[in-house]
Amino acid sequence: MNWTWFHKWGSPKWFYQISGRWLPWLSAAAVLLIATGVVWGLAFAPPDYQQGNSFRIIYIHVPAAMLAQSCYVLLAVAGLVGLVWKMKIADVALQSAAPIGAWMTAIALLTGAIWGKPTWGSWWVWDARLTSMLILLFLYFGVIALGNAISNRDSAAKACAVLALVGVVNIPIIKYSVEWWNTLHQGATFKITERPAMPAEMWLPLLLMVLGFYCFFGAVLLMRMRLEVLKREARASWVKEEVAKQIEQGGVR
Amino acid sequence: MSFASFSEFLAMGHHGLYVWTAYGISLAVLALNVALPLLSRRRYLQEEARRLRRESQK
Amino acid sequence: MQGKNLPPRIFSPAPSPKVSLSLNSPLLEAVALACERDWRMLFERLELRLAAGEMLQISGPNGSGKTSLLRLLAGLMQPTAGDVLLNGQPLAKQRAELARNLLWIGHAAGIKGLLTAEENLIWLCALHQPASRDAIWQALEQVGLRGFEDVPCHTLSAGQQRRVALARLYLAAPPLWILDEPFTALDKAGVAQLERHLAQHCENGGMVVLTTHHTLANTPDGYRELDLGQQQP
Amino acid sequence: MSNVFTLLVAREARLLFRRPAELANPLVFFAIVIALFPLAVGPESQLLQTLSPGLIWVAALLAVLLSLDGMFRSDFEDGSLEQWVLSSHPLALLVLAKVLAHWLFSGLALVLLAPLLALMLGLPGHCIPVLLMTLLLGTPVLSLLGAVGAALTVGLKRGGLLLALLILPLYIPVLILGSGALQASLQGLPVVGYLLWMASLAALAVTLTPFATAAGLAISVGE
Repeated sequence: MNWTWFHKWGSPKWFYQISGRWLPWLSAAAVLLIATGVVWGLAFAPPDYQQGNSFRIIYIHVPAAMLAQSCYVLLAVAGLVGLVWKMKIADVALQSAAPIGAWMTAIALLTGAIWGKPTWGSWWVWDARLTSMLILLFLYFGVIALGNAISNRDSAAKACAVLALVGVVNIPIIKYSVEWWNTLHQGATFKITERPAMPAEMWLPLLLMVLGFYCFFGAVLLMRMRLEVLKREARASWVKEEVAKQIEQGGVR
Repeated sequence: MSFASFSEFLAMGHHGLYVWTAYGISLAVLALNVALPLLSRRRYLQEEARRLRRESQK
Repeated sequence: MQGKNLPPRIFSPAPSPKVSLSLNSPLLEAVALACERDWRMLFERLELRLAAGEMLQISGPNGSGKTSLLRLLAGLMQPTAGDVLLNGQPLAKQRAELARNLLWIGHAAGIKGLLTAEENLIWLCALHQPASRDAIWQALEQVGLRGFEDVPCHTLSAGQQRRVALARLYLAAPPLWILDEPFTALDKAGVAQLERHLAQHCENGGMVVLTTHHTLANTPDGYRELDLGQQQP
Repeated sequence: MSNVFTLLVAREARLLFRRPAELANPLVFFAIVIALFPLAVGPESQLLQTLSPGLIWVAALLAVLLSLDGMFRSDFEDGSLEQWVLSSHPLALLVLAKVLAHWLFSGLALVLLAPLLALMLGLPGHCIPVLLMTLLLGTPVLSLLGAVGAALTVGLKRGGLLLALLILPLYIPVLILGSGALQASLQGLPVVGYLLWMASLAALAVTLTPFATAAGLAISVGE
């Protein structure tokens, strides 16, 4: 049995079938969790005694920021798997996840800026967290731009993998150096996330939102990956059947 | 419920503008993220359908 | 009947008596090789074996994947499907073994215009197989570059620059040569000399894989041609 | 093996000295960028002195970046990289030699030019040793990290801008530490901590980036 052959051609079909079964459940969980979290966070959670109601923005900001960071780690892990074990599905995951991660970073930055206006009095403060987020956005742009610039898709995936690995080693260094820089220059005193002892009715909706965002990420990632698998494996007979079935079902002309 | 009335809920204690824009933009971005793969899937299937028709005519 | 469907293959080689030799112990093998570039399949299910004493000329129209095939065989590129085997083992796992056995001269031969012929060769030898300075001068003499040893290569003609690269074939060289368009820019005498040298290398048990558009006048016994133009599915 | 290393450094040195303009260009660029700042923010010496650590480091960063685009380009175009990849010597070692040569002849010149420009910006003399130390520790990291980006973009038609996009975010720690050290010395604060951090960054870069660069080159050659 030749295992490289197994990895190269065996996995996509398996992935497509399994992911097709997961996708509805993930989507339902995402909608349910995010809807509950939003209503709870907006209407039922008590206001913060210092920031009033503007603190409700953290129910979006924190999950987006967490997701943005873990998504970059996912890029690096997928890159490593793709480089070392030559798993094609990892290449697909890497390139499908990068745009979602960039969007999440953008959400975190935007909500951070909007939160900053009532809290700090200006739209943008060079706060350590926000600055790291901005740099993370640039790192995402780099991966996306490199992937688009290389026409050969195997090379593009490998190049992005190397870049993501270099980036993920750099991220902690960037994070610490930016934090250090921030303390030296006495930045904003309010931190969007650091707050002492949150009561349960404050952090429970946050937990729901975090879980919801992760499910959402999983669902969108699977959607992107499934399409990419169909495109890449267009020659395989099962893909031809699947595409024909989808065309018929969707009534696409 | 931490608000007495619906108008208070909308006002968010003078921070309504910020809270609602943050939530609005974020939910729009989330919706965009769902729409993009769906649209490109649809476009791909259309292309494939056209290609299959072209090939069957030959 | 056949003539109606298939074009006659004028240059198809006569079955060589040495074919059995190639079945014995091929140094280099391609198994179900496929290469896709920019969403276009250049070739698929390509099989080839190369054993001691054989020369393989890869021909085909422009864009048929000749250079890509050479790069796959040299391990510079990864195949879309299939494997390239060296001594029966996948190429990717034995870089050092490949480096010992392979001499690769690509379309761009790795010659720096700012360096002299001698400096270029000293570096290439240090990179691959060590050679003495005398040996390098001798090789340069054999490719007709006597007196040009210490001239910067950008002042040489295109044919002379090609000769600098080809001088590596006259040094203590590994058995497998993969050459992409080695005859480019050479004059008639140079082409004839190189053909003889390649044939001799094969007679001595070496192996050559090359692409070229011209018909070889001087071929060894183990000569074969692979036409990628006719390999289309 | 070490023989190949020294040979490659010598070869690169020879190549650079036969086309000295390529060495000079980043230096001239460095000087021009520094000269632009007083023209943009005004000649007031107190302001320039406060800004000088940041200005010097940003200009140095851009100058190194500019010199990086061509780092592997000619080797890629004339087929040298194919020979490197197929050699029995570890590609990471060859990369390290190449980057070392690049730094010795372009980074080091930058380090030597910097004090002159720093004095023009009004940086006091007692800060010059700190400036030299930070640049000596920081520019190798810039070259090593930049080599990764240069390797990944070498096969692309317009790789220069993309290279900047890929690499500049990764330069941020060096920028923060380098200009931070200078600012500290400007205020008479200790700088040893900064220098130690920069030294460890340099050590990390020397050990890790050659492998990433080698992988990048193999990918670009195999495209």
